Amino acid sequence: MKLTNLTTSFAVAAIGTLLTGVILVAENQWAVIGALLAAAALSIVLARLKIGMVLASVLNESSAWVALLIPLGGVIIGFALHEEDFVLMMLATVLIYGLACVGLTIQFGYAGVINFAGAAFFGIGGYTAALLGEWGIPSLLIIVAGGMVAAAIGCILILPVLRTKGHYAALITIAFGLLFRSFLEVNHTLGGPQGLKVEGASVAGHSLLDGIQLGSFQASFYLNYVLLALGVFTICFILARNLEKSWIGVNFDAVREDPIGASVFGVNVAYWRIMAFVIGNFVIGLAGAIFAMMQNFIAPSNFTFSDSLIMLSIIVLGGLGNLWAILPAAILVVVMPEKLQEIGEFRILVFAVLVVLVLRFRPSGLFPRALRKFRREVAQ
Amino acid sequence: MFIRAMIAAAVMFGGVATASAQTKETVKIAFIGPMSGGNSAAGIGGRNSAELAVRLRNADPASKYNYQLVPMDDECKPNVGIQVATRVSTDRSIVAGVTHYCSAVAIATVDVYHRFRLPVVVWGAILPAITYGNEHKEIHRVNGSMLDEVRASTSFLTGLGYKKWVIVHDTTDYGNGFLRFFKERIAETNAEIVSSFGVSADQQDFSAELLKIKGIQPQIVVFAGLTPLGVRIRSQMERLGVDIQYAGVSGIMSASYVEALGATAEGTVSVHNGAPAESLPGGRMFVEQYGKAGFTDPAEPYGPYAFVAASLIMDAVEEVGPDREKVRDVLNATKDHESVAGPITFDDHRHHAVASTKYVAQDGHWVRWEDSLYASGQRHLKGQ
Amino acid sequence: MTGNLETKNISAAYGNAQVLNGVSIVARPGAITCILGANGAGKTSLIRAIIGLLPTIDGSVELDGTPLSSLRPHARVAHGVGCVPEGRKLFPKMTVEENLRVGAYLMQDKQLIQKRLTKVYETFPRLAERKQQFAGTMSGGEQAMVSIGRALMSEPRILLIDEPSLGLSPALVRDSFAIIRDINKSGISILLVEQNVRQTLAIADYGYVISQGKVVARGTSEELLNDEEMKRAYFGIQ
Amino acid sequence: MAILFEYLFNGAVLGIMYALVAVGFTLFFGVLDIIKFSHGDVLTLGAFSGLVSFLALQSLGLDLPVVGLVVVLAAACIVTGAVGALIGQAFIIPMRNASGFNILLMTLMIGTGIREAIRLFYPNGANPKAFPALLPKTPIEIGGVFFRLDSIVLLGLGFGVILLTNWLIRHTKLGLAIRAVAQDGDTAQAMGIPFKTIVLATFALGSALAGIAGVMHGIYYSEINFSVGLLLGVIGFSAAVVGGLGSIWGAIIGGFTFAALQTLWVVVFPDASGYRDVFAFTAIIIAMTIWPTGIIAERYSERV
Repeated sequence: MKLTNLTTSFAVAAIGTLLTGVILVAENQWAVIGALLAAAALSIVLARLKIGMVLASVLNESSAWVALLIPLGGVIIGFALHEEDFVLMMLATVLIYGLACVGLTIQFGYAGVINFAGAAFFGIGGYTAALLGEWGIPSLLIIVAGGMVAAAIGCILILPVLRTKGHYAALITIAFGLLFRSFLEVNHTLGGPQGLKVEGASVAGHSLLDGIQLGSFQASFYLNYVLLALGVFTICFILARNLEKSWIGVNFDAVREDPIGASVFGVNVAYWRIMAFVIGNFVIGLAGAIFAMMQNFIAPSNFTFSDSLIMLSIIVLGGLGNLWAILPAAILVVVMPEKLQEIGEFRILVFAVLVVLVLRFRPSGLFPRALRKFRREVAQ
Repeated sequence: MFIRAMIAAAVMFGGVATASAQTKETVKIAFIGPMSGGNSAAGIGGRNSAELAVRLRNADPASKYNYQLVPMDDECKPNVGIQVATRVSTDRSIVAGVTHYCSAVAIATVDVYHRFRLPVVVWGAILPAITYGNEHKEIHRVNGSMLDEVRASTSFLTGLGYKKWVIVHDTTDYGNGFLRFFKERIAETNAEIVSSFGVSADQQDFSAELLKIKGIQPQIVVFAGLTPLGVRIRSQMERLGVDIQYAGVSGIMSASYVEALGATAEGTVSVHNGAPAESLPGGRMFVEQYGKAGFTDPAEPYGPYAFVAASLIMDAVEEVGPDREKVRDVLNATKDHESVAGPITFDDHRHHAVASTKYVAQDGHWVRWEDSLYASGQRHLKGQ
Repeated sequence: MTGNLETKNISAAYGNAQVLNGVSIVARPGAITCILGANGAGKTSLIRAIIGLLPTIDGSVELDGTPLSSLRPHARVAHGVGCVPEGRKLFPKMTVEENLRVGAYLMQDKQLIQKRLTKVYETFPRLAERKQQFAGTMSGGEQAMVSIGRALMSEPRILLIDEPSLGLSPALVRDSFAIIRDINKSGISILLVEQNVRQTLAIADYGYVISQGKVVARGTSEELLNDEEMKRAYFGIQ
Repeated sequence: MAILFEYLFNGAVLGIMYALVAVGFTLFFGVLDIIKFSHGDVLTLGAFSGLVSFLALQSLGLDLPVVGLVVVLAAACIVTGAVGALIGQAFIIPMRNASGFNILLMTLMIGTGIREAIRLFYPNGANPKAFPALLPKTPIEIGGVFFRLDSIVLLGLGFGVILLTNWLIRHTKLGLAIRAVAQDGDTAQAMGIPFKTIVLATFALGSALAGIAGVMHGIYYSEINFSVGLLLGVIGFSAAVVGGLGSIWGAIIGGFTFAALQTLWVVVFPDASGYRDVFAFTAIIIAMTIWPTGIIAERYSERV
């Protein structure tokens, strides 16, 4: 049983890696559309057939260490395309957005705490990196600091978020996202609307903005960022998986599904909502810091309400609460508009229509989260 | 790649390169501008103009290459801009780029172009720092800078006797930049800025700001921002009875400003880098050809500069072939190069300074100040 | 006599949990038919399925030979099904009179509506005194009157009543059972869902006992009342 | 002193427009417990349909003063009402058992779609469009206070429409059904109320209010553009939530509160006018902390 699980996981990872590679490399519009159709067909087939259920439950029950297949696939793609700057940049962007979505999943997917200000916390991480970068602090520390500052500023919102719920809580995060952006724009100490230059990350004195050169092997500097993002993503992914499968995850489920019932059974609802919100913002902040370092530049217009929506689209399109769905959905949301450049001014319209259609006809996402095992048994 | 190699081989072994388009090597040029969102009118006008330059060149039997424009949308967002800039920079088949309308995006992307050695010519962004803020040889600009406009505008308006200014600016880098340079410039004159108001780029209602201005009673309201906001502020001044002269910057100078305001636009003064296209010999050609090409959207004021930028790049490619470094060097050395916007000369920061032209809205059109009924004294601005 | 309601073999489920499993009952014209069963047996689900709020996956519902299964709830009301839901379900932020008028929503004739209002106020004089009071602020007994009055406004041929005794004092329970009997005497068939076995069987003509979504016993009131086995198994009466 | 009245007056016009949008949000929330975020962009659609109908009238030579206004308002209401009901029918009712958040995101994207479609398919749609002056612009000055006649008419129109809506909800059969569905949808159906029809009627009604707000916006600012609805939608939503979702009076209070906050900031701190939205949204977060379910609290009991 264990062995089949592992084989299945490997197969899924291999297919995923292959599709990702094809979508990333495809230059031709038809190739892109073909790959997308193949992915859509795959997702529909998986949903219709029993094999989809089996797969979902295999991934759900598998040990968190199966997540190590992600860096494996990522490294394979990364090294296979080590000279393609743009492709690697997209890959790194996908991973960074994916990382932010791990944070959102902990908040919204696990504990049901809604956050429409994802881009704002992403931005807080980025601005932290910009400010600390000037002081020559080690990059990894800066990334962690980005997460901590995002988590700390998120704490200001905790009181109103705890007191409200549902649409009222949604408004609070929307308002925060909007005010964060206009604050950055009118406040000149943080670069104002023109934004800030950000120091690139460096590891052991070696700047990640320099390409890798090992003998005859020459790689784009974006490979560095792919590896960095891949590393942080995998760590957070595994931690989040362990969180989900532990008793903390059970508490989150209880708080999300039935807060009143949970409190009757002695679950401290407020405590778990705070935990999810803070941990989630920390992860989003990490992502923002890496993003700022990779782009070398940040400006308030990177962190608008619609950017928050893009992040939320990823977790909803993928399947709320399913960590495994984040990467395919992030590829779809981040890469597709870029690949659709050929249709120029129509691409936002096309994107909006696609999201609407998916939400309408696959409301639980392309890869719905599998239920916890004990719950399935109760249902049957 | 394969096809290109085949063509190259055919050309080499065929011995004679015929003039027919099929045997010409294709050279790709990128165009980047905002083609969706609030600034898309300018972006689409720019893309059409650059496309026009490419079509005209391809129709010219004397050209050595067949050109292809690769248009990209930066959504006027720095992160998207960096993404598409990386995309075109790392695409080795692209030789050069006609890039950016929004200053924030242009500033964010200069390092990308430098890193990947892609020569670009900015066609619309006017913040000085784009060319003066770095030493990158890849970055050129044909459309002048904000400083040119501020200089022209300040002397024009103070010359008309407007000494007590209020500035309303949008809180993007564009409006803020203008505010800064106006402040510096006004300090050197006997005029003063009595108050300034920052407004966000998507704000709809300005009654609070305008009523405050009504209380201050300045001689002139100078707006630094783009058309949509400029239109809203002007029409709300009318509604609230703020009967004060209104002036703008190049950002409001579009056909839709006068269309959207109708009679209310009358008497708005503004400045714009470069003379009106119609008044130049090449400009007349541009307007004619643009009309003939059958584009559904207007060229917008910065269209001619996108045309110029694309032409400059193609001239350089004709001269040295599709090689990024060579094209960059040719562009760097541009001096008195004829174009529809007059002769282009790059300074040591690869910036082409332009003499801004003064305009006034008259009978539903932007008219050069010197040619207007206002300059001849038949009509009067407010407070004159 | 009309008001003959029949369910044939209906099944329904909430997600994966089947709540009705082939239930067939008949509510005869002019009679009081009762459905008995423990908590969670599927009584309320049956009512919801008859009125159309719970979609059935199998079986049919007919009123006087007209199939109702394909109709939406409001169309079933138009065919003569009235409903007094479990817990009375008044519209709390509406006045008594507005609650009653909702019951007459499908009627166009203003005079007819007025006539029925008058009739309900005659039946429940207490409501006439409190026409303008918000329903949410009334006592349990008064709410029960509004709920029954509201259902009568549409002049149903059959009235479905779900747990009228819920949350009422014994005296009020007695009153409401008396009212139900009076309504029945005026010619309306009644399908009554209850847990209160003795009082229900005292007024009912015929009854069904359901458990786990299935009919496990049926018979006249006397038959059920005297069935010792039933009592022990389903009513908890020693 | 005179200027103070002008602030109040223009703040009131702004407030009434916000309130009209907020009432729509509150109606949708009332009947289905959902947030329909495409509302702001439906408003834009209303303004543009009004403009198109006016241009059509003009080309027929029928642009008479009163007729123009009536036709433009009617066109805006019909188009927005139909589109509002269509969105409900095609996207919201089939999804009403999905999470409210899915619907929020979906309608946000529908709004984006409408906005982009206007930009792309209306001729030269990315640029602002002049909106016809359908009302006389006669300036009026009373004791140094400057008004324009059309502003006063618009304010009256706005209040009139809100009072009419309130009357419709309180005293008509349709209103009775809307309130019944809002308070308990299942029971309303069991009493013979055609649920779907009423929900769609509510969507049409709320959206038509946005259509009116769109036309008012056009007349008041003499200009419309494809993105007017974006910010108005967010503000209308904020107003509805701060007022208390589901309550019409809450929506009106919320609308005026928001207008007051924005105006007040610029009046008190003119040099920091750029911070007005920062201030307004901070105030909203604080208000939500004090009144977690809005100023007019939504009273619902929770089932334990």
